[in-house]
Amino acid sequence: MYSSSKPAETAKISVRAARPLEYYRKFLEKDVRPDGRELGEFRPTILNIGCISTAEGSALVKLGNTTVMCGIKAEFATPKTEEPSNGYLVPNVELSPLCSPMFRPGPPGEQAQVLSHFVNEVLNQSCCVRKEDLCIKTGKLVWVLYCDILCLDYDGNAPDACILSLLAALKSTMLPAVKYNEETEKPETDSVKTEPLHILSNPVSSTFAIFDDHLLFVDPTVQEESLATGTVTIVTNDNDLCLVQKPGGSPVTADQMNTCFERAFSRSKEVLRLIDEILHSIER
Amino acid sequence: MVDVLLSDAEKTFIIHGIQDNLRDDGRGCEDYRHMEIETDVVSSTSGSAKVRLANTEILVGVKAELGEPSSGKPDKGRLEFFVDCSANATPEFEGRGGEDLALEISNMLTRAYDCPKCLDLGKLCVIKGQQCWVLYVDILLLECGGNLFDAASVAVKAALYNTCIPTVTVSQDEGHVDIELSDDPFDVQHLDVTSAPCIVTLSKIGHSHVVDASQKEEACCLARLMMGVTEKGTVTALKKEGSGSLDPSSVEEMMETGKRVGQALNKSLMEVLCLEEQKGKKKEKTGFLR
Amino acid sequence: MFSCYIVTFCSPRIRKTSSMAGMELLSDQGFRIDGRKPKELRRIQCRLGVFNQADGSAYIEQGNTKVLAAVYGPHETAGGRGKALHDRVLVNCQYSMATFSTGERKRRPRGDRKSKEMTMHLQQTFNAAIMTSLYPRSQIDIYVEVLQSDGGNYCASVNAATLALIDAGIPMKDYVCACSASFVKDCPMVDINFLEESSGGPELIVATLPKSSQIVFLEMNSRLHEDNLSKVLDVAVKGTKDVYQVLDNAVRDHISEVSAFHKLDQS
Amino acid sequence: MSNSSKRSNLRVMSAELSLLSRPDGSATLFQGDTCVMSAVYGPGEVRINKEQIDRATVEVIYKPRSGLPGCTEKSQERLIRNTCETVLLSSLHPRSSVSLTVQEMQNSGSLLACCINSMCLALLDSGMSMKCLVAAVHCVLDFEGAVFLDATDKEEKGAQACVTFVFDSVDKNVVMVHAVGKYSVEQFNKCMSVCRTASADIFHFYRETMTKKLKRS
Amino acid sequence: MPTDSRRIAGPESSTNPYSFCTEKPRHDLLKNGKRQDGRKENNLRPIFLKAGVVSQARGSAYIEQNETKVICAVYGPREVVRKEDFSMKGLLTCEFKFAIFSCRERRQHQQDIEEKDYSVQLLEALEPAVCLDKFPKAQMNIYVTVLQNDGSALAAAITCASVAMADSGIEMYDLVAGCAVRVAGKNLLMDPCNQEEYKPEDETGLTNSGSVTVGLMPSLQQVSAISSKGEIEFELVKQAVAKCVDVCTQLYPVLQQALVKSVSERQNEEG
Amino acid sequence: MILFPKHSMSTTPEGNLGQRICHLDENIICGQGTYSKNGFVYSSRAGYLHKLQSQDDKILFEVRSNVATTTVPSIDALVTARITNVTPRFCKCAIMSVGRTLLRETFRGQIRKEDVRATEKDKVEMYKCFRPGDIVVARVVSLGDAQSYVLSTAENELGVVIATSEAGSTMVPISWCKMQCPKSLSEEFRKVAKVQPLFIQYSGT
Repeated sequence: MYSSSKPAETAKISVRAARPLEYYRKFLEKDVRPDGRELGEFRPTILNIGCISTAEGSALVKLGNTTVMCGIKAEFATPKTEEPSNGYLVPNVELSPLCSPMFRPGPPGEQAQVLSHFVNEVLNQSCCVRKEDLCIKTGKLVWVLYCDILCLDYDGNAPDACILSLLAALKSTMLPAVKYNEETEKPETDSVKTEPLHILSNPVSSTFAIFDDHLLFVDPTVQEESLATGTVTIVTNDNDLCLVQKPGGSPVTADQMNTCFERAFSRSKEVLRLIDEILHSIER
Repeated sequence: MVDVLLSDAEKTFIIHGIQDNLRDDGRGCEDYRHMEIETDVVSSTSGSAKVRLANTEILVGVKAELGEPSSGKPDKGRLEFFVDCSANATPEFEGRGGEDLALEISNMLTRAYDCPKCLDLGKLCVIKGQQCWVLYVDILLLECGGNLFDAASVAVKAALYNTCIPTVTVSQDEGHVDIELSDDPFDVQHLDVTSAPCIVTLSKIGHSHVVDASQKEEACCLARLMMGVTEKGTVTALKKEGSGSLDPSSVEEMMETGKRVGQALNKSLMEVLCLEEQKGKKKEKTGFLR
Repeated sequence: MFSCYIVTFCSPRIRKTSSMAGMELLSDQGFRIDGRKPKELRRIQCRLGVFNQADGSAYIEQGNTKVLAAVYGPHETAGGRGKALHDRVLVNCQYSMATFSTGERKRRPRGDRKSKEMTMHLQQTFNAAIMTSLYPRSQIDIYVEVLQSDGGNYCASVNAATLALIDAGIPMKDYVCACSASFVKDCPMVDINFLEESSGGPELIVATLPKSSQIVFLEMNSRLHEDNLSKVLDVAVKGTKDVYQVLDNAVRDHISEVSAFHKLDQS
Repeated sequence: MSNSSKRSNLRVMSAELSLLSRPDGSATLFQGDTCVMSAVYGPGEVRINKEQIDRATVEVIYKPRSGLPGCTEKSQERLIRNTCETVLLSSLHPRSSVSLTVQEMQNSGSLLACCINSMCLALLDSGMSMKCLVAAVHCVLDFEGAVFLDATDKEEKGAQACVTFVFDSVDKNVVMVHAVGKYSVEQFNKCMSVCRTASADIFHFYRETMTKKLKRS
Repeated sequence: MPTDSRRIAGPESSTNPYSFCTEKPRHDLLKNGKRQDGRKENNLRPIFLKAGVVSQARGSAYIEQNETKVICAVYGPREVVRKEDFSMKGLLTCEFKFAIFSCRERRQHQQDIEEKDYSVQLLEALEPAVCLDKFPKAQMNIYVTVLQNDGSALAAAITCASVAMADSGIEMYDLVAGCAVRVAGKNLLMDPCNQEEYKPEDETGLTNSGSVTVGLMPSLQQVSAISSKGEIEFELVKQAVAKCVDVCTQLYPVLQQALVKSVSERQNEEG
Repeated sequence: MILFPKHSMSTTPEGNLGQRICHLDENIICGQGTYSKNGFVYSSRAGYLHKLQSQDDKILFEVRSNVATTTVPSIDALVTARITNVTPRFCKCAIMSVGRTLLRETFRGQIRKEDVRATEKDKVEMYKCFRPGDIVVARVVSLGDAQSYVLSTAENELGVVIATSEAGSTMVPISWCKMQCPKSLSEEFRKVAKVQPLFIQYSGT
């Protein structure tokens, strides 16, 4: 803090705001981040599954301050003629103006669109939900699962939070039992009985930020994202990789990529354990 | 809303006057301005009405079309309100400039008419769950001279009164359903609008409240209470509008006034409408040609 | 209005209605659908100064086509200095149709392609007629609202806007009068209505400055043989001159009325 | 898949520079049947709300062959833009804008790679200062784990994984990766090494194309 | 309807599975003086209210009334971008949204008419409570999202938004508490849940059927919002409003407590 | 289900929003965070009530909270801003903090040529006073127009506090109008504020 000649008046010059890059370098020299985390450390992850009862499946994820909620609504639709026994999975990410001053009201901006596409790719490529499982009557009636992911607090690393909330919500999804009446050609929904959705694999995302062209750290906050010279997102699918994305930015070596893979796989185990724990605690 | 600019002195003048039950155009606090109602003004509609309330001019056209009933009410017709603020009223409304105001008016009207007893929509059902009459009530705002909501609701009620819906006969053969409309201009059904609501807007100015505020008075008013009132005195919609707040006691007073004025308004409106209908085709059509 | 129409339901069984089928645009006796002679205009009724708040306003009925026009300005350009023109006034138009004005309900009063085109045409027409250089850096708004449409919307709009501009006291080179014409059975027809318009025949729309016989706007749709063009054009231009007579009378009546009022005021 | 379609090298590439007269640089690139046209404008004036005081603002517009751009195209656009930002020396042109339009002409596989390569050629054509060149190489993995370089659209459909790498011309490090599907780390690394080797061909192609252009003028 | 190219598109049309339920549950509003969830006519649901939940926002709050869950964030004061909105008084804007999965029926991405109507009502409920003259030339933006709607969403949103505004440190004349009541016959059901809320399509056959929502500034005893739906007898409207005013006054300590907590928490963080 | 965990109750601050503090009489002044209505003093903010004695023996009530107090630039307030654009007549800047409050979003401001320094106003050359990227401390002169606030650095203590040299390192002031780069030792012109960089603390560390 600095004070001028008149003691009553002060002007605060925050180096963090005025010179954020220098500020960060000072910390990273000592291999620690301003919020006290090590470079490979994720923020505390809090998971709440089944918090919205109007949705067929739902989950709330807090990754530090970043808060993301995923709600899954199931509806009936007629299948596409070219894939008569496939259901639909429609993921959308909403970065509403509520979650950060960066976002303005109106149609989704570039970041939201890119995120929606990312989630869509993960959902389709990982095959964690078989689209054939969503068929009620071939060629006539299938389920469409609208997976809407709503960001409530944006403090960086939305991809990881989105994928985690999506997986947790899918795992908690209970679809109402349906019978297809051949005579009336109309479905009959059971208002009480429900069936769980089969989840075949577990995609988990880990995002790394590259700082000053060489330093890699995991789970960036919003400020770290703005300072980073590049990011790498790795989505693991159990023991395989599902998606690796590095959208430009500082070049990385093959060795650095491999370090990221290792951390991503260990993160995947941590996250899956967490989901299992929470699901168990609900069942009990 | 369309604002007029007033100086503080002008505002004080109006506020003080209203305290003494004297308004700048000589009315008392519960008096409406001169209102002219004319029905059947646009021949391309099923029913229409034009209302001029001092400088406020509103034209309403009702078009009856066959459509599907809503899933929640399969055995009823539909009523759809659409408000268009014409740029003729003020350049501010050009393009999409009037949309906010238009939405506010149509929302208020939708809400006021959204109860089963206001209008018997069951009569508009043609085939349950499949075909019904949809009444598109299109409100065209042509000039703004204050108190748009009241004027719009009066015009809507008048236009609905004027609405003729052709008689339909449903015939069934070989699994096909034919709907035949009568082309006899006298073989029509009318709507019963006796219990349809009128909106009464009460503007709080100073410590008193007035009905039918002029534009100048609206500029002095921070909080308004809008009520949908039926002839019986029931309330079909209630809404506070404006950036000010109200005392619970004055809310009650305003509601009392609203009910009283609303009932009177409904009554005299029905009288006027009946009178006009009796004149029938004999009356000289004037429309905008004075 | 309630001429018999049938809605088929479930099965696409469309029964032709009786009233319009077989109707001829021009009967052998030389009468048109609405009973007019080929060179006869529809009845024009109009009034100036319908609104108090606008700087100028007018209402016109041409047969069953009814149009309201309002004029605001000249005033400061809206939307910042960027739009202002340094050497002349910006003529800003908006053409809008009431949702109930047409036979089938319109979903939107404006913003569709046709209204936008009409807006542009009006703008071009009045840019040519208003003495634009008198008010540099300002703006004049012309708003046209079609209340009921039965053909010749553009013509009625131009005529109404002319009256409104006169009511607003905006200097113009001349009245702008518009009229349409068609060509049926080797016979040019003036001031065509909606049925005649939608029959698929040629349609010629012209707006003129009647005193100097200058054409400020001309549009033609559909096919017309070159040899017949001048015939149809002549009829349409003649139509605009007739319209001018009606408008001029209305203006004179309005002015004498207003000035009588003023005299009353002064005495 | 028939053996004849198996490819361990890239499809034939051909490019035309400066086809368009309005932009400051443009390139049309064919990789097999895939064709992309890129145009660069700038450095030029920047919209005031996008102005950056220390460097040029890079804007990329990706135009699909038909229809409106959706989420997929936006995603594509961002990958191209970020790659472009990485290679451009944008701090040389503060408060200005560099705008790039990438038009998809035909997609017969390896579209993203073709987009980035054509973008790089367009930048070369415009004579803008760059840190390095970039080469994008696409490959697919089939279900037996074999790698197909520069896959066609048919091969992409039947693949286990689709991978696009972008390497820089200096250290041949990875500038951009987009890899989707189901694959192991080893497979990923194998793809990377195959693609890295193939990137040399692309850099060579750049050199040839530029030599041709400079000879002409 | 033009397709929204900025979102991942699903099938052209889809229908709610619960509209095909074989038997539709019917419930009586009141049975032996008790409501479906066991409450009495006058009882409210338990309220959980917490301020300061969104780290990126200037002020924020979250409210939970059993299954009704609303989150609100406030941003600003920020610059007014549009020249037409320039004024020496502060500008307040409000955007109300139902999350897509918040209701039994799937909601749309774009703001619909109901949400726009609620936005306006919320804005007019808060405007009288905020000292607008303290931030000339600037605007405050309020964003409200209903995460789950189990009735009385507008009332909860009013309460939540006023606490979020206070949490932002902007000066206010008073807080605003919201309360809703369902009128059915001669009964007044406070704080109705979704099944109890007035829906015009329900044929109840009652002469009085409707709902009233009131926003009140408790300390100043000023009504800042009032809205009703359905046809209600005049005397009952009066009663309903009076009752809402009463309940809002009772809610005041709950709002204050939430604020106190957030203030003292921040004190602890910094001190 | 509870989305956000509940916390235990803590002490009640005295001034809560909307709460009536006392009767208003001539000996009472409404300070920050309070307002008067209908003869009472009310609190307009959630925070801690402070009762202060003013110079003329009057009682001043203030409600203070640790949440930002001043959030918009007001006349006479000290602000820090980053220079974004320099022209011969004025420079544009983005206001980052007001008083001690850091803003989440910046406001636009401008320093006109005649407000750069107190003396020899007509000899000011803008390019020798500010460069884009500099951090300055300035005072708000007026709320300006819709575009920006008008700022002034016409005091010794006001002016550039942090600046980067062409070589890219943070410069050290060497006189009231010059700064020096520690790396390249080149000197650059600035309107330097009279404050040593030592006094600028790295807040947050």
